[in-house]
Amino acid sequence: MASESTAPFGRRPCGVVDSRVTGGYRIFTLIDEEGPAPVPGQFYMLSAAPDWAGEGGRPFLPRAISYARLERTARGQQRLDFLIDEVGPGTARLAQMERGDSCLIAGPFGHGFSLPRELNPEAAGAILVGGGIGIAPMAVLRRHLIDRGIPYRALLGFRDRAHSGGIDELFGCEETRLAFEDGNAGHKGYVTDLLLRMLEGDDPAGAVVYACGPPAMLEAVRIICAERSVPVELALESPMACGYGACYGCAVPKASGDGYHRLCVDGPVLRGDEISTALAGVGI
Amino acid sequence: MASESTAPFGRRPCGVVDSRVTGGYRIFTLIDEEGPAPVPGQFYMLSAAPDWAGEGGRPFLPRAISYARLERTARGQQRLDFLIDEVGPGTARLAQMERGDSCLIAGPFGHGFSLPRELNPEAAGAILVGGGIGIAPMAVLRRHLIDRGIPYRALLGFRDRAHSGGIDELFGCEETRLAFEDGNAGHKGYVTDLLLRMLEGDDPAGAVVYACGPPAMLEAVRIICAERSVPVELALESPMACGYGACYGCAVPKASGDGYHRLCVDGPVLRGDEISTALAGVGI
Amino acid sequence: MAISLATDLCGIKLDDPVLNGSGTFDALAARSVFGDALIRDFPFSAYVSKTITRSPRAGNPPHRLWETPSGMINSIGLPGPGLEGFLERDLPRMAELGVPLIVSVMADSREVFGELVEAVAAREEVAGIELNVSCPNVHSGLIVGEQPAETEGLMKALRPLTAKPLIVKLTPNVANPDEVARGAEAGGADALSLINTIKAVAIDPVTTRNWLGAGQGGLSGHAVRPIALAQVRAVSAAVSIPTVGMGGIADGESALEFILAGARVVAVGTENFRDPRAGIEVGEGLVRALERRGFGSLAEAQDSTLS
Amino acid sequence: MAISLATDLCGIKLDDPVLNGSGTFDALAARSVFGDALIRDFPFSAYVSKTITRSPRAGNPPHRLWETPSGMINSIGLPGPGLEGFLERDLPRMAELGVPLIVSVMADSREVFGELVEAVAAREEVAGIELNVSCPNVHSGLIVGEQPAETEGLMKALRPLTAKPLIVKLTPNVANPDEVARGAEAGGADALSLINTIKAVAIDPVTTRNWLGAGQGGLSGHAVRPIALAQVRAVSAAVSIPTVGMGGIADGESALEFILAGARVVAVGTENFRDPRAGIEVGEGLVRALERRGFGSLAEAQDSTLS
Ligand SMILES: Cc1cc2nc3c(=O)[nH]c(=O)nc-3n(C[C@H](O)[C@H](O)[C@H](O)COP(=O)(O)OP(=O)(O)OC[C@H]3O[C@@H](n4cnc5c(N)ncnc54)[C@H](O)[C@@H]3O)c2cc1C
Ligand SMILES: Cc1cc2nc3c(=O)[nH]c(=O)nc-3n(C[C@H](O)[C@H](O)[C@H](O)COP(=O)(O)OP(=O)(O)OC[C@H]3O[C@@H](n4cnc5c(N)ncnc54)[C@H](O)[C@@H]3O)c2cc1C
Ligand SMILES: Cc1cc2nc3c(=O)[nH]c(=O)nc-3n(C[C@H](O)[C@H](O)[C@H](O)COP(=O)(O)O)c2cc1C
Ligand SMILES: Cc1cc2nc3c(=O)[nH]c(=O)nc-3n(C[C@H](O)[C@H](O)[C@H](O)COP(=O)(O)O)c2cc1C
Ligand code: FES
Ligand code: FES
Repeated sequence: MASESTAPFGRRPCGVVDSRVTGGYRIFTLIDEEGPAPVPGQFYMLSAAPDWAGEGGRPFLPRAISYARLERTARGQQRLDFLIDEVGPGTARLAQMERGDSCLIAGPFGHGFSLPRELNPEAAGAILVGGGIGIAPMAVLRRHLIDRGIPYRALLGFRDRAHSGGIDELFGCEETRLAFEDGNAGHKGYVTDLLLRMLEGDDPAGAVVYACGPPAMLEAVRIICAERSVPVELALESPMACGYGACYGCAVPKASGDGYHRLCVDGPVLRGDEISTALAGVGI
Repeated sequence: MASESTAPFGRRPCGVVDSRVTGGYRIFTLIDEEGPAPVPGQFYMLSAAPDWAGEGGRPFLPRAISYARLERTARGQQRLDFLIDEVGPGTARLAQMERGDSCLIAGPFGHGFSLPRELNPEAAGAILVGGGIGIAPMAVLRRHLIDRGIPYRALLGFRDRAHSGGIDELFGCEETRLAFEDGNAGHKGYVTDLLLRMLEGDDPAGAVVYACGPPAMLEAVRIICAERSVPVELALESPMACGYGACYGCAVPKASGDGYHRLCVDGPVLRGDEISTALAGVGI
Repeated sequence: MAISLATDLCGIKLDDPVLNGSGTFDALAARSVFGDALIRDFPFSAYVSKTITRSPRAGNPPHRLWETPSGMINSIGLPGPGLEGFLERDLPRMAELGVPLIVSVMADSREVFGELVEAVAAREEVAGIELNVSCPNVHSGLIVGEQPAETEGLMKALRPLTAKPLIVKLTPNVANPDEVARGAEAGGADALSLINTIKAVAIDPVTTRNWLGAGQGGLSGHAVRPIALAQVRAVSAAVSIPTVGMGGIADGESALEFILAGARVVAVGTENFRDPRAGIEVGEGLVRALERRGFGSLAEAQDSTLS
Repeated sequence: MAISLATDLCGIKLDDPVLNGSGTFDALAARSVFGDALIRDFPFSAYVSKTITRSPRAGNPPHRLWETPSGMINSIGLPGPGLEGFLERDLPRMAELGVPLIVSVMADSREVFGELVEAVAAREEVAGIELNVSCPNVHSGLIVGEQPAETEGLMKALRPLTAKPLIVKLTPNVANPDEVARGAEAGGADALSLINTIKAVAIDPVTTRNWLGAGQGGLSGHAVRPIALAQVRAVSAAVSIPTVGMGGIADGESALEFILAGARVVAVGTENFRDPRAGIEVGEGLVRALERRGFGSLAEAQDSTLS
């Protein structure tokens, strides 16, 4: 897959040209004049400017956010879309940004997804599994596959309407199946039900899975694929202070059991067989 | 003079109904539905809401601000004007507030000015000396005197145009003389030059002086009046954390030399002969 | 039905676990500023006085305050009327607050500490006494609260003087507050309160000299909360007497953090400056926080141990 | 003509007084992320490695990070390749950074500390060695950096092993950092750096358990600046060797505060996470701050004493 180019050294102000609600989420758009083109799975460290701060002294550190769409303006500038779920002071502050505001960004950072054939020479196509806000990287990967004429099927899962969004904007209806835990639309239940059904259906030998979403979903996907020895790449999350390998804070346990990946530089995309769990630090 | 009533317990949100630039300063207007009428010289503790915070973790504490004008709306609500000089993160954040925003206020706090006769039975009228942002309490006192038919003369001093404002809005031209250190308008020099000339002019026996402004100006006024045993009341400033006597942070040395006034509750208006200096903590 | 916050601190019955930090709320000044509304709606379940000394003190020269990132430095210097003035003028008016009174005292020798404790404990208005040990002992020259042995010795000397609860206010400026805590417990302390402010300085950006008149002060507010939480956890685990947790508490969530870290009750300090009703907000927020986190009662949170 | 920032630290020539805090900037990772732009524009006048141990370490289990009011807690646990891997793989690539290298080392005994110092000092790529003494000594069980005597003893043991500058990194978790500083100086330290992070804990709001995998961590960032400033002032006044000041430095103004407090040079830590070019911003801001405050040279500020 398109290899990552190095990120500009430092952070740079980008103009906010749009910000709108989509379902329970928010999408905002930045114009990145300097940055190189990111590849699917990469992320940026964002902080609204001025005053990346709030009541109670947070946010303080920049926030890691995947890009959800890349387009070029008439003048050849990069338009980057970001999909935001307001879960705390950082995402809330980013969601407050309006057209005309400025956002400091560093990146693109991290390693992106491999192509299906790179993971499985037999690969007929790709199965994309997105949960909640995790649909953002899947949307980018989907475009990438379409551009290359690689067949895909997308399975998107959400808790409920309030925790969903960007579906129509980021995904076409064709080849996309939905699961809502509250039965709001599509299958009533987990997106992993759809994945299981699909893997039962086709010949797993030709399957390749890509997933991004909440830890519990990623862990289920990891195990489902491991049991069927289906190659899978997971776009993981972890608290991050820097995003460029400086703080060693983003530890994810290696499969081997000895030591940890530094998610921001070794990931955020890792193969299922590279990690021992997708639940590191969750509820321990 | 009208005696202070007790302040509502706690802080209350007030709507910002106006904010505009005046010279180098800014005036914003709040509607205070609950608060009692303040008396000249009193102040409020203000914090913009939400997010009384900024890059670098400040502002954190509320800021003490004198009211610059009190009016009643048609519906009988109190309209409070505040005059702001942006000297740091707190005043900058307050100056950012726009119509429709909310500002948390506590107060009115502190003791206000006495009437001329209360300070000097012989008093013919009052001389008001305002410097910079210190013209705010003088503007309120001026209205108060006019309402009571007490003659006054106002002397206002500013460093330069950038550090001046509210003159036309808060003072009529009649009975008002200006001094600009840079000669921008009126007398070229210090406002205390005007005060000296005036005291030389009249019979000091009938004089009463009220002053608010930067420490150096207040100290000069204090000494000028002391030398001529002219009664003077000074509206002083000091860093304040609480404004209601809780922190003991607003110490101003007593004339007696033993101990300190708690400016927020013993002041902010104090007689010249109650303090040993108006320069406490300045440049030591 | 909302969770009840009723609890107690070494025998002192409390309507809720929210006290004030000594020196951060002058209830007498507040009453003259806010009137009887303060009494009707008193923000704390017990009132802790600012630290009293034997002789009157003027306090430190200005400046006494400096704002810092998410916090503040104070260098007040314990201004006060001295023991006599306090007992004559202040204490009777504090009794009108309608909540148990805890009087904070400080001295530079065991003898004077003893005088203060006896005189204060003798007054029936007083429910408990807090000992501010963040001060040097004139004889040893050591800061009492920095030395486990000094602290134990002081408590051994004071314990016999009263049956009323003695609460030792610990200083955070030590490597191991739990050792000092053990000393206090061994000496007979009934409870411990922490943290006091953390040594800090401020530089005047204009004069490039010390901003604070006394040259040094103490840091408090949101900024110190994670440090306070660590010390409360270490101390609470080290002793069997109850602890009063404080340091940057701003709302119900942060109050609950201190209780989970081992504090039996909490105290609100700097937040009172930002909001005179902070104590009330913290109490109401604590009920919501307990419910949100699935606690059936305050005791459940008080008894839970952090793992 | 702009003020020159050229200075030196115990013999190490520096283009400016801005270093990085150990463990807060992985220059090798940064180079692969940012490419050669990092070398062209390297943000620090000398590069301090993260702390190296004799054997490889995996570091602490997640979570390792927690954001706090104007700061953060980290609980990284010194992951690293161990001495051999560092000398073979990392050090040669660090030499390509084009600035003097200071290698930080830690061990749990004087013997192993000695091994590390000798092996590291033997490499000509290395300009100086920083000793991270915030760790227990297996024999005494004491945290070396909390004990003046332990620190002096360690330095006496290490001093003969090399002529290269030895910098002792002090822990802030003590009552009197100046006493430990005197111990380090008496033992032969060439310089002192401070502060390290301050003990702190974080509680998972959802599970109400410890958030950090290791159960405890260290606070850093803007929030600790006033505490760091106080310790830098106390330590700098107590010793005659130079100090490296750090703790929440975010810009030229805060860097100048540390220099006025007595630091000869400063280090940027947490701010690197917020801005990869923070070191450059601090250096440029320091020139403006010196001019604004009327200093004719950096030396003038370095020599000024705070009053
Ligand atoms: C590679 C990557 C890509 C990502 N992409 C996206 C994206 O596209 N869109 C998106 O919305 N999010 C994305 N995230 C997640 C987002 O970066 C985090 O959720 C971030 O922490 C949100 O910050 P916050 O302040 O809004 O919420 P936080 O307050 O950080 O809360 C988020 C979670 O962090 C924990 N938490 C709570 N308090 C604290 C605290 N004080 N310090 C640290 N952690 C705390 C809790 O578990 C909470 O649920 C991504 C993360 C990574 C690593
Ligand atoms: C009774 C009273 C009435 C007042 N009325 C008005 C008014 O009507 N209009 C108005 O504009 N102002 C008024 N002030 C002054 C205003 O409250 C202060 O200037 C306030 O500190 C401004 O906050 P800031 O954050 O904008 O500036 P700050 O950052 O607080 O700077 C203001 C001054 O405080 C000092 N300072 C700098 N940094 C810090 C720090 N970190 N912590 C503490 N002090 C610092 C410096 O000397 C600086 O010049 C009044 C003050 C008092 C006591
Ligand atoms: C202005 C001020 C004055 C204080 N005075 C005292 C005091 O007299 N006695 C005392 O034991 N602690 C005193 N303290 C410490 C507080 O009681 C409390 O321990 C500390 O501020 C931490 O809590 P906080 O972060 O909530 O303020 C004072 C704190 C402040 C900010
Ligand atoms: C993520 C992180 C890792 C750190 N690792 C080390 C380390 O390996 N060795 C060390 O001596 N200090 C280490 N420190 C402490 C810093 O070097 C510095 O002393 C401290 O963070 C205070 O500076 P700051 O507030 O600018 O970050 C670390 C700090 C952080 C935040
Ligand atoms: S986020 Fe800092 S090393 Fe990965
Ligand atoms: S400002 Fe707190 S006592 Fe005056």
